[in-house]
Parts: sequence; structure tokens; C-alpha cells
Amino acid sequence: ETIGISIPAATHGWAGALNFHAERTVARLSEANPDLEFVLTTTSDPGQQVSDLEDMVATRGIDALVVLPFESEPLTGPIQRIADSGVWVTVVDRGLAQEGIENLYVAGDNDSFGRTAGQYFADTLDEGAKVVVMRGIASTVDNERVAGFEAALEGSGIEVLAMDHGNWNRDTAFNLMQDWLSRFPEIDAVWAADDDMAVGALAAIDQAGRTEEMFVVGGAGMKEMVQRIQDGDPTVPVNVTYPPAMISTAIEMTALGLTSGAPMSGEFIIASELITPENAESFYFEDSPY
Amino acid sequence: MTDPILALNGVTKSFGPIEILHGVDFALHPGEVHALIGENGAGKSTTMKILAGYLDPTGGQVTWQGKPITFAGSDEAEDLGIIMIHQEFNLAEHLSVDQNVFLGRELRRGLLLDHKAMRAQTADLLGQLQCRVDPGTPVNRISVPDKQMVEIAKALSRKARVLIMDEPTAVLTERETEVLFAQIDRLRAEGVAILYTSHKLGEVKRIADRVTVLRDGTMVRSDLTADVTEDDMATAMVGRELSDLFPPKAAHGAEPILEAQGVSVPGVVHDASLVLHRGEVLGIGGLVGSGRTELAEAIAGLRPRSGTVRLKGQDLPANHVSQAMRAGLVYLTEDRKGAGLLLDKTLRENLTLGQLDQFGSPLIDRKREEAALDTAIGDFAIRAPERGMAVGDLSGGNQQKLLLAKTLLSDPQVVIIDEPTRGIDIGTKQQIYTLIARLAAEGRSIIVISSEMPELIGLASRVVVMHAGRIVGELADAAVTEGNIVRLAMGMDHSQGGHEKDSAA
Amino acid sequence: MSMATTAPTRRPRVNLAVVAPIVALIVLVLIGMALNPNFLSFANITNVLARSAFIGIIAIGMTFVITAGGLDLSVGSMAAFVAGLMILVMNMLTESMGGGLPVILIGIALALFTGLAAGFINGILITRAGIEAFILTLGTMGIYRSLVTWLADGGTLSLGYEMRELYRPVYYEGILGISWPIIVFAVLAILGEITMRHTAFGRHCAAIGSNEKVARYSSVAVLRVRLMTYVLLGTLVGIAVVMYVPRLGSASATTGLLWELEAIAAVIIGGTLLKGGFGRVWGTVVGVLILSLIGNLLNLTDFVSPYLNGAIQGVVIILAVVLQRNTGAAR
Amino acid sequence: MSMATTAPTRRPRVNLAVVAPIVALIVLVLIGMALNPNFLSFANITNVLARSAFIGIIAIGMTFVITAGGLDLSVGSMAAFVAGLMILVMNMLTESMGGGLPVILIGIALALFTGLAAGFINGILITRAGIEAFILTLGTMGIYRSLVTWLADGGTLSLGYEMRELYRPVYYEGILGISWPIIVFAVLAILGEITMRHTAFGRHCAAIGSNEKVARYSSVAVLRVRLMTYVLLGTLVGIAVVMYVPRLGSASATTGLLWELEAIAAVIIGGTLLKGGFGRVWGTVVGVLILSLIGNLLNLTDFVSPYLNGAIQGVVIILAVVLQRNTGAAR
Ligand SMILES: Nc1ncnc2c1ncn2[C@@H]1O[C@H](COP(=O)(O)OP(=O)(O)OP(=O)(O)O)[C@@H](O)[C@H]1O
Ligand SMILES: Nc1ncnc2c1ncn2[C@@H]1O[C@H](COP(=O)(O)OP(=O)(O)OP(=O)(O)O)[C@@H](O)[C@H]1O
Ligand SMILES: [Mg+2]
Ligand SMILES: [Mg+2]
Repeated sequence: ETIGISIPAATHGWAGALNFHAERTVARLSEANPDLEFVLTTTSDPGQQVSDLEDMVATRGIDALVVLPFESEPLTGPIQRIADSGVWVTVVDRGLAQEGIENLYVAGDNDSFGRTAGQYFADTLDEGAKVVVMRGIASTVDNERVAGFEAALEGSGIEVLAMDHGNWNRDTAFNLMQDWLSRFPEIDAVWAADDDMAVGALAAIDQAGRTEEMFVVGGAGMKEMVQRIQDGDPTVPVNVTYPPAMISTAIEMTALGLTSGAPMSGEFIIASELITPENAESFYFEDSPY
Repeated sequence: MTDPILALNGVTKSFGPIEILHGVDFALHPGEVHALIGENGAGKSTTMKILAGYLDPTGGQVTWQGKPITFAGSDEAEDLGIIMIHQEFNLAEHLSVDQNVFLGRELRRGLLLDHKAMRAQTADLLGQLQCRVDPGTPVNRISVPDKQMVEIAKALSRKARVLIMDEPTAVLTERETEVLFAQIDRLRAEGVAILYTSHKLGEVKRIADRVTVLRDGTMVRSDLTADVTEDDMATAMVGRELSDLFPPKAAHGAEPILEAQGVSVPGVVHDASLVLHRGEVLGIGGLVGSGRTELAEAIAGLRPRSGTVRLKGQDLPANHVSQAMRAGLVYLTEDRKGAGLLLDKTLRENLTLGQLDQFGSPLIDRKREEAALDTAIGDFAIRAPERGMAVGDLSGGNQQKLLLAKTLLSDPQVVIIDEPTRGIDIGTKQQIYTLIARLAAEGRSIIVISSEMPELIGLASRVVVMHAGRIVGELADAAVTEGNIVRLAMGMDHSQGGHEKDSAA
Repeated sequence: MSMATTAPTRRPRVNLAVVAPIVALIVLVLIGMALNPNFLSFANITNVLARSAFIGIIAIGMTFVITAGGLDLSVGSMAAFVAGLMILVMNMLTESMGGGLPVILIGIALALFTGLAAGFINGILITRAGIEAFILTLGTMGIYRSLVTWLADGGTLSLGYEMRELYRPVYYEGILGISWPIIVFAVLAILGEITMRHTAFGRHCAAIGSNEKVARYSSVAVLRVRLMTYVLLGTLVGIAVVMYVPRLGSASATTGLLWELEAIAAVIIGGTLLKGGFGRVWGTVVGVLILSLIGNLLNLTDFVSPYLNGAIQGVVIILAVVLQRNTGAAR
Repeated sequence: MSMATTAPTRRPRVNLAVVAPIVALIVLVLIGMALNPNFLSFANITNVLARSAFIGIIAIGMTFVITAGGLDLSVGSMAAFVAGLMILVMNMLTESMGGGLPVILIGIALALFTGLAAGFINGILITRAGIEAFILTLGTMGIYRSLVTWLADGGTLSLGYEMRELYRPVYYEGILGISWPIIVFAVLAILGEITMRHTAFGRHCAAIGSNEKVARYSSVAVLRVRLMTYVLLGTLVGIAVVMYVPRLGSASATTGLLWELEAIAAVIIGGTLLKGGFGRVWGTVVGVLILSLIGNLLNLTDFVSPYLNGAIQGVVIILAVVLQRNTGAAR
């Protein structure tokens, strides 16, 4: 039996971790089940992802598909056709535009991701506090996170000074933060919609010597960040989870369904949790690359 | 006499602040060959470009059939039947011969090109010109003279009422020149007005009905050719009397300095051997395409070759120019534009390009470069309106002089000069001949490749002649005559002439 | 201009140059057959061909631009922008007109026109304002990419469900099992090849790329021909979009990412000279197929880490060109 | 080669061409001053200069490559690969040698050497195997990008904490408040300008780019000089990485993304001809600063949707070049 896996290429930290977990899971499962075959493809745009799916069906005869759609809308049609042809479909993280296509849905919750961080801001910051927001690459994911964040801030009286795209990239975030620091004499907190950007922002704040003045909340539970929370670093008080390991769950459940003949269908939505100094320990994974 | 078809009235032309033409008047008549002569940089090409619509006059008027006219571009002039053959090649190197000939006026059948007709007509035109180039060859694969013939074919393919030719024969041998003249005669008979430039005054005397002399952008005289002698023309151009063109030949030593043994270049040169002695001027004669250039380039390390080349007893590796140059052997290319000069760079940068290490290391000493340029401008009578101008804006002859200066800058022991006086005016020619003789007298050795028979005879004490890639004979001293060279070059006779060398493969 | 970097020994050139990309293609096909029996299946072949069509159609236009000595880096973003605009307008029309075939026809017309106009803007700025093509199209690349992000509000622009179903057959159906993109690509490739080799326009492109001054002196309308190459390219981008939108039914900031590099690579792999003066459309088609096949082959097997896919792609591209290194005159 | 698209009337060229990029730079500075009082603050100026240093150092090398008629698309990935390798080896050494200055010195030496070697590989394949530079470096771009992803196992390679603290000053400290990257960039720019204008190597680059055959006939060692330009560029990539790694102490698959385009754009904005034959290093420096300043200005203000940043960037790049359109000879 063959399982096809299609995920985005490792173009930023979180996706890298996703790749890492996917590969590790595949290696582990192939060893455990010699008669299971895996096809793992990574893509950098929706068009190519559709091509990969086509290839899997036409040349590899897959029995099940685990897919993290690059974008929901464009992938809906092609995945629906694959599902219609009788292939088991597990959709990871990004839901399709139409309900009921996939057999299994394993996902994080981007709205909750933003909302959790926003809630923390609303709870800890005073009215009139000034924050800046670093967004990711313009995409649906980014829009959902930011919408959640903004919704949580609603009515808290916190002022968003500026919001711009750090493109989930450390260097871009570093430059952006440097410029914001020159522009705003007072910043109380930074929200970065991903930990990679938080790393860049922290370096810039450190350089400007303004670490005392503000805190930074990123997201997705990068090792480095969790460590700092554990150490009680006041600049990095909390973090928000968005576990890349969800791909492992999806692959494992799919494989289990194929081999045991007891299909595991349904929805697994993994809501984002707040990582605090108290619970940080349980979010630290020594050997994860992320 | 017929009415003039195209005329200039007090035309002036300036490039920036510098005025190049100071009021030129003359008229072209149907069925007449009008020659325009003058020193390098006198403004001949500029005048021609104005007539053909490539340049606008700054002042004065161009008249067409008596009426003033301004051309929006060369297309407009061409529509009237004014066709110009440029001094510099005007061919797209990536395209084939027939594509170039019909460029801009392709023949079509419906929407599509009529390849067959174009190829056939090109073959026809080349046939008329006795040029054996295959119409399908890309232009970057054909030799310089062949390019000139293609250029002529291109002009002939257009229905010309006025044909303007800027030094068409500069790179042609006498045989091709004859072919061209036959065409000119035909066109003249058909009533085409022809404007013609050349630095070969003998040609002018032969072909032209009327000759106009330009000096420094001013017309100095305009006469019927029948009324003037070559000497008159030269005097009018240069502004002084010219004594004997060629200096006396000095005796040379017996010590061989350059020995080429069995040099072959696949497909072009076969087993060529020659010896050059210290202080000698050796000529290489032959027809277009006989392989002289290839042989010279092979010797100079510019081409892959087999066989040995020894300079002062030391082997020179194949395809290694800088080593040859360091050993004291240089080659002056016949392809000035393609291989000789960087047209978009200044005189100074071109002059020193091959010898930069002479001018200081690691940093280049600009002052010494400027000094070298001063010397070159003096020695070779280079006329540049501005020191800092791009070489491409120099007149053709002045480019050639700069190329000579550049090549000789390394103070070489052995110089191979391919067409040394291509496009150079008669006054400067004399200077260059004197220079060559002086170099030989100083103990340097020179190989002259020339398609101008008098030049070979006047300069070289010994001439080897090539035919179809082989050295077919060698002539010395009194045997160096036009007849002997031509016979060997045509491949007609292998036993004539002085002591002939056995060169069979 | 042409400085045939003469290698030590002269090799027989012409044949190798012509044959090389085809040989590379055949080698890839053989590898594919060895790797997976399904490789030559009808489904796989049509998949590969159909998905090549977008880049392929664009690369045909790029061949003319490059042959005439130009370059266009904006085609990928332009495609995204045209697709975004097309979807937006079609959605609006569906609301007001209630959908149906007319909306699709208007959408197609709009895509073609927008492509043409975008090409015209590039062309006019390059030829009249005299801006270096590389910089100008780098600039418009950023502009179109931004515009589509802005149109989509950072997310994805999607065609309404009903319209998508109606429009879908343009990508997925065809004649005799051969889908429309393949047919259109093939027809355009043939037309392109004929235009390049058998019309004055094609010849003038080569002449301009070879030596602009010579072309001008030979009364070729240099600026107009050059402008036309960009307009042609823009229109072909429009056609590619018309084929692309029914495939995914959406456009976002990532649509058409890096298409420009892929198109240029295909053109050069096909033997067209990057500095202009010589171009061949059939070579470009082969180049596009080579690039598509590499991606397809990597999906057929999994003997390496997916991280290294890019490396294998890089190596194959280089090898494909090494085969024909003798053609490349100027570099 | 150079066919100065002669417009009917000749305009005074030289001055405008020289002044144009500087004018563009000054205009940007004035806009910055008007938009935000902090723009001219010492901190902002040094930030902008320091972050320009990476691309700037690379663009200096790119100026030579382009002047000699070449191109290198691989520099961004190469930088990422060199950085990744450097970090990996430094981490390994820290384990075995226990950290300290020697590890940093070895890391620096490794970065320089790897950069040089990578440049050499590009150069040797382009000059000896005769592969079109565009394609070859597109291939190596994919290869290096893949390799760094693979080295990082898809994630991020981070320098150990201790080493990072030790190495940090190389980016953040300097002399008299001027940080090392700025100093190194300035020194290399001056050296580059001198090399381009006052040494045989610079002249030879321009000669080769202008007409390779003429250069060969003038006994310029064409292949060697061209190879040298790639080696120089590779080494400068190494130097840029040495400055880059201490900044964030990490490298990933996204490091150096699109640096190649930015470097090439800077070179061309600075007035170097894309087709080769003429280059100026100071222009490149101005080009880099223009590009950095645009980004900086956009971050210092928010009068438009951030989605449109790319569009504004595009427009400014085009405008900067329009100012000097008269320089661009061949296009
Ligand atoms: N585009 C230009 N810009 C500046 N000066 C120019 C330009 N074109 C020609 N000149 C100058 O005008 C003068 C006349 O040049 P022209 O080419 O007409 O000479 P010519 O009589 O044809 O000489 P030759 O016999 O050497 O071909 C020269 O001094 C030349 O340098
Ligand atoms: N790059 C090339 N490729 C193919 N053929 C060439 C090439 N260069 C020259 N030839 C051909 O080689 C032959 C010899 O040319 P060459 O230039 O050596 O002749 P030449 O004796 O010097 O005559 P000329 O007076 O024309 O200079 C010609 O037929 C020419 O067309
Ligand atoms: Mg002239
Ligand atoms: Mg010759």
C-alpha cells in the first residue's frame, strides 16, 4: 500500500520543522511496516502541488494521501477528484474550501493562534499600551492569525502602532524591527506571527538596548523561545503553540487506518496553547530542529 | 550634361561643439561616377552619410532633383533609391549571407518569407560579383573581404538611383576590384549616379568621371578626372608635394629569426613553412580567402594549429597569444572592428590594452598612458577631434592608425601586419611605409600581408604567395613583380619566379 | 558581437547543437521509463504536457523577446496579476449578470487584453523611455506581485463555485482525450516556430538582437519590432492565464512565482542565445519539456531526500546545457 | 557592441549619467527627512548602512562579473550554503575543541575558502566547459539552496550560544561607533573602485565585456580574467557571510533569498551595463544604498497598505533608472 504525502517546502522555520517531522515519521513507519510505501513531495507553490498530486495518482497509484494544502481554494478541486477516485484523503492544517471532501482532518487553529496571543496582550498590557505587529508572508494563514489577534485586542484600548510583513523571515524581521525602533520612541510589546520573526525582532531590540522596555511574543513553540520562557526571560514571557508535529499525527493515523483496516476518520483540531514558564518544560523537544 | 539628381549646398556638420564640415557643395549626376577624396578625417564618410539620410546636416541644404529635402532617416532616402555602402561593415553577424542581403526588404509569398527566391537571388548577385561564399553561411564565419562583397551585393540588390560607396575596395584585392568596377560601369550605363571614395588614387583615376577633393571639411577642388593627374590629386589632398611613396629597401641580415615549419590550420592552411630573417620585410601575397590571415593568426598564437613556430630558436606554443607577444611577436589584425579596437572605449584605453603591465603595477599610471597616447598621435598622425572620444567615432583611417600604434606599442621584434594601410590616405601611407622601413632598419623583422600589389612590391624584398591554403611559391628581389605574384596567386604556375620552395604536402 | 570563444580544436558544431536538447530530452524519457512503468502511461504523459503548457506558452513569447536582445522578468507576476484581475471581474460579473458562458468569455477577453496591455507597458517603457529591460521588468515584477496581493487582500482570489465548474473543462477536457492546454500549446508552438523562421518579424528580431545598428540601417523598425516582442509575450501570458485559471480556479500572491526564471531557463536550454541574435522556438519547447520532466521524474521515485530535489534539478539543467555548449557563442 | 541608440538629437550625456544615481539617492534622503525626523538619526543611518553591507559586498563582486559580460544568479544560495557550513563546522569544533577564538578564526577561514571555491567552480564551468553563465548559475543556485536545506535538515542551523556571544561583536561593534560591516563594506568599495578603474584587471574586465575577441587579440587572458571575476565574487560572498553570521547567528533555507536579484539590480542602477563593457563600483554602492533606503523609508512610514510596498519599491527602482537612461547604451 502506498501513502502519498504532499507538504510545503522548507522555506521557513515552521515548514522546516514540518519537513523534519514528516521525514522522521516516514522513516519510522517504513521500518515498522515493510509493506507500506511512502511518497513524500515538497512544493513551493500551489500549482506545483497540484502537479505533484497528479503524479502521485498517475504514476505511483497511491491508496492514501496526506496533504497540507499550500492554499485552500486552488487545491480543493484537485483533492476532491482524488478523493472521488477512492483514495483515502487526510488533510492537514489548512482546511479545504468545501467541507466533507477529506476523510480525516488534522489541523492547528490559526484563529486561535492569533487570539491566544492577543488575549495575553489584552490581559497583561495597560490601556493605551503601544504594540507593533509583524505579519508573515501574505496568505490566508497570515490573515487568519492577524484577524484572531485583532479580535482579541478589541476593546482593550491597546494601540497597534504599525503592522507589516516580516515574511516569516529572520532577516526581514530584523530590519523591520530596527526601523520600527528608530521610528517609535515607545513600544511596549511586539507580536510576531511566527517565532522566526521573533528571533529577528529580539536581535534588533537587543542591539538597540531596549530589552527592558518591551516584551516579544512569537508563536509555534520554537525550541529557543521555549527555553527562554523556561529561563524566565522577561522579554520573552510566553509563546503560543502551533505544533509542526501535527504532520506526524496525520501520517500515523492514516497509516494505522490503512494497515489495521479500522479507518480513523474525523476531525482533530489542535487549538493553540499558551506556553508559560510554568508549563514550558512539556513543550521543549531537545532534538527538534525547530 | 544631365541635371543633378542629388546635391549638397553649403552643407556644414558639427558633432557637439566641433564643426567637421565647413560648407560642402557638389552635385551627383545620373550616369556619372563622382569620386570624393581626401585625407583621413577630412569628412568624406560624414558627407556621404548626410547624402544618404543617416545624418542631418547642421547647416546648408541637401537637394533632390533640384528641390530641398530633409530625410527623416535612411529609410526615406532608400525609398528614393539612395543606397549607401558603409565604410564599416553593416552586417548582422548572426544572420546568414542571404538574410543580410535582404534584411529589411525580405521577399515574401503571402505572409511567409520566400526563402528560395531570396537564396537564389543572393546566389545570383554573388555570382555576378564572382564571390564564392555560400548564401547560407552565417556572416560571422566569412572573411573580411567576403563581407565586403556581401555588403556590395546587398547594395546591388536594392534598386539604386544613387549609389554611394565609402571605400568599397579598401579590403579587396585587385581581382575583386575589377569585378566591382565592371558592376560600376554597368550601373553607370544604366544611368545610376555614383559617389565613390577610395584612397587608392589609381582606381579613382580609372573609374571616376569627376573628382572632388575635401581637406579638413572644406572642398578644395572639383574637376573632371580627365583634367587631373594622380599627383595633382595627392597634392590637393595633402596640401604638399609627395615624393617617392616607398623608401629604399635596406639589405637584411641572414640570421633567421622566425621559422614556421609545417603549419596547418584544419580546413584553411595546409603545411605552410616560412622563414623570416632579422631586419627583413617579407611579403605574403595571395587572393582573398587564400589563407594568409589564418596562417598569420596561427603563427601569432591566435588559432589552434599544428606544426612548429620558432622565434629566435624558441618554440612558441599554439593558441597562446600572450606568450607570443611576450616573446616579441605581434600581429595586426585585418578585422579592425571585430578584433582590433574596442569601439566604445577611448583612444587611451585602446592604445594600452595589450600592454597594461608596462604602465605600472598594481596601479596604472594614467600620466604615462597619456604620454604614450601623445607619442602615438604624433608618430602616426592620428587626427581625433577630441582626445576623450570613443574610437568608434574616429574616421576609418584614423582608427587604422590607432590600431597600428596599439600593435607596435609592445616594441616587438617581429611584426605581422595584415593589410597595414587599409583605408589610410596617401599622405599617411607614405609615413607608414617609412615607419616599416625604419623598423626593419632597426633590426626588426616584418611580415606584410597585403592585397595591394604595389605595396608588396614596394616594401618587401621577398614575397611568398599562397593559394588555396598552401604556400605555392616564393619570389625574391627582381622576381618580385606583379605578374609573377598574380600567376602564383591564381594557382596557374608553380615553376615561375625566383627560387621556388617545394611546398607540396 | 559574436565572439565564438574558439576552443582549441574545432569540433563539428551544427549537428550537435541541433540535436543536443533533443538528446537530453530522450535521455530523461529513458530514465523515466526505467524508473517507473507508469511513466509512459497516457495519464502521466498528458499530465506533464498539460502542466508544461503555461510556462511553455510564456516561454514561446520569451524566445522572441530574448532573440531580439531583450528580457522580461515580470511574466510570472504578470500572470498572477492577470489571473487575479480576471477572477475578480468574473466574480463581480457573476453577481450582476448571473454567471453563464458570457461571463467566461468576458473573462477570457479581459485576460487577453490585460496581458497585451501589460506587455505593451513593458515594451513602451523599454523602447521609448529607454530603460534597461532587466531593471524595468524587475520593477514591474514587484508591482504586479504587489497588486495581486493587494487585490486578494493578502489571501486567495477564488472563482465562484458555479463559474469554476463551467470553466473547468478548458483545462481538463479536450479533443480525443487531449486536453485544451496541450492543444493550444502545440498550436502556438507551431505558429511561433513559423513566425520565427518564416516571417519578416522573426528575422527582424534576430537582426535586432544581433546588431541593433545594422538592423536600423537596414530600415528595420527596431523600436516597433522590439515593442511587438513584449506585446506578443504579454498576450501569450494572457493566453497562459486563460488556461491556468480553470486548473486551480484561484490566484494568490504565490501564483506564477519564479515562472520567469523557468521560462528564461527553458529558452536558453533550447539553444536561444541569451544575448540575442539567434532563437528557435522548437528548442524552447524542448527546454520546457525537459524542465517539466525533471520535476515529474523526481516525483516518480524517492531515492533521495526531498531537500535535495533542487540540487538534482540544478544538476540536470546544467547537464542538459553542457550537451550543447558548442552552440552558445557569446556568454 | 555598443550601439548608442542614437536619438535624432544628441543630448549632453556624460554629466547626467554620472550624477543620476547620486541624485536619486539624494532625493530619497530628502524624502526620508521629510517623512520622519528620526531618519537622519545616527542609529538609523548606521542600521541602514550595516544591513546594506551584505548585499553591498556581494554587489561589488557582481560589478566585475557583469562588467566582464557574465552573470551570477547563485550568490544568494551560495551565501546561505557558506553560512550553513560555517555554522555547522563551528558547532562541531566547539564540541571537540571547546570553543574560543580559534573556532571563530577557523570558521572565518572556512567561509572565505568555501566562497572562493564556490566562485571557482562557477567560473571554471563557465569558462572551460563553456556553459552559459545564466544557466550554470541558475543550476548552482538550486544546488546550494538544496544543500543548505539538507544541512539544516529543513530547519535552521544556529550557532551555539557561547560562540554566538563571542562572535557577535563582529556585526554589532566597531570603531568609533561605526560597526565592522560598514567599515569592511567601505574599505572593499574603495578597493573595488580602485581595482576597476586603475588596475589592469579592471581594464581587462571592461575590454572582455565590450568585445571578447578584441580582448583576446590584445593578448588579454580572457578565460583567466573571467574566471577571476567569479572567484572574486565568491570570495566576497564569503566575506559577506563572515559579517552576516554574527548578526543572528543562524542560517536556514531562506537565508540570502533573492540576494542575487538585489545585487544585480544594485549593479545596474549604479550604471554598469548589463551586457558588459562598462562598470563602476561606486555606482553599485549608490545602487545598494538606494535599494536599502527604499526599504527603510517604507518601514518608517505607513501611508499605504503594506501589500503595496513591493509596488512602491518597483516604481522607485524604475524611476532611479529613468533618471540615467541616457547612459544605458545597449539594451
Ligand atoms: N559621431 C561622431 N562624433 C564625433 N566626431 C565624429 C563622429 N563621426 C565622425 N566624427 C569626426 O568627424 C571627422 C570626419 O570623419 P569622417 O569619417 O567623415 O572622415 P573620412 O573623411 O571618412 O576619413 P577616412 O578616410 O579616415 O574614412 C573625423 O575627425 C571624425 O573623428
Ligand atoms: N571562423 C571561420 N570559420 C570558417 N571559415 C573561416 C573562418 N575564418 C575564415 N574562414 C575562411 O577561411 C578562408 C581563409 O581566410 P583568410 O581570412 O585567412 O584569407 P586571406 O588569405 O587572409 O584573405 P583575405 O585577403 O581575405 O584576408 C576563407 O575562405 C574564409 O572564408
Ligand atoms: Mg571614412
Ligand atoms: Mg586576410
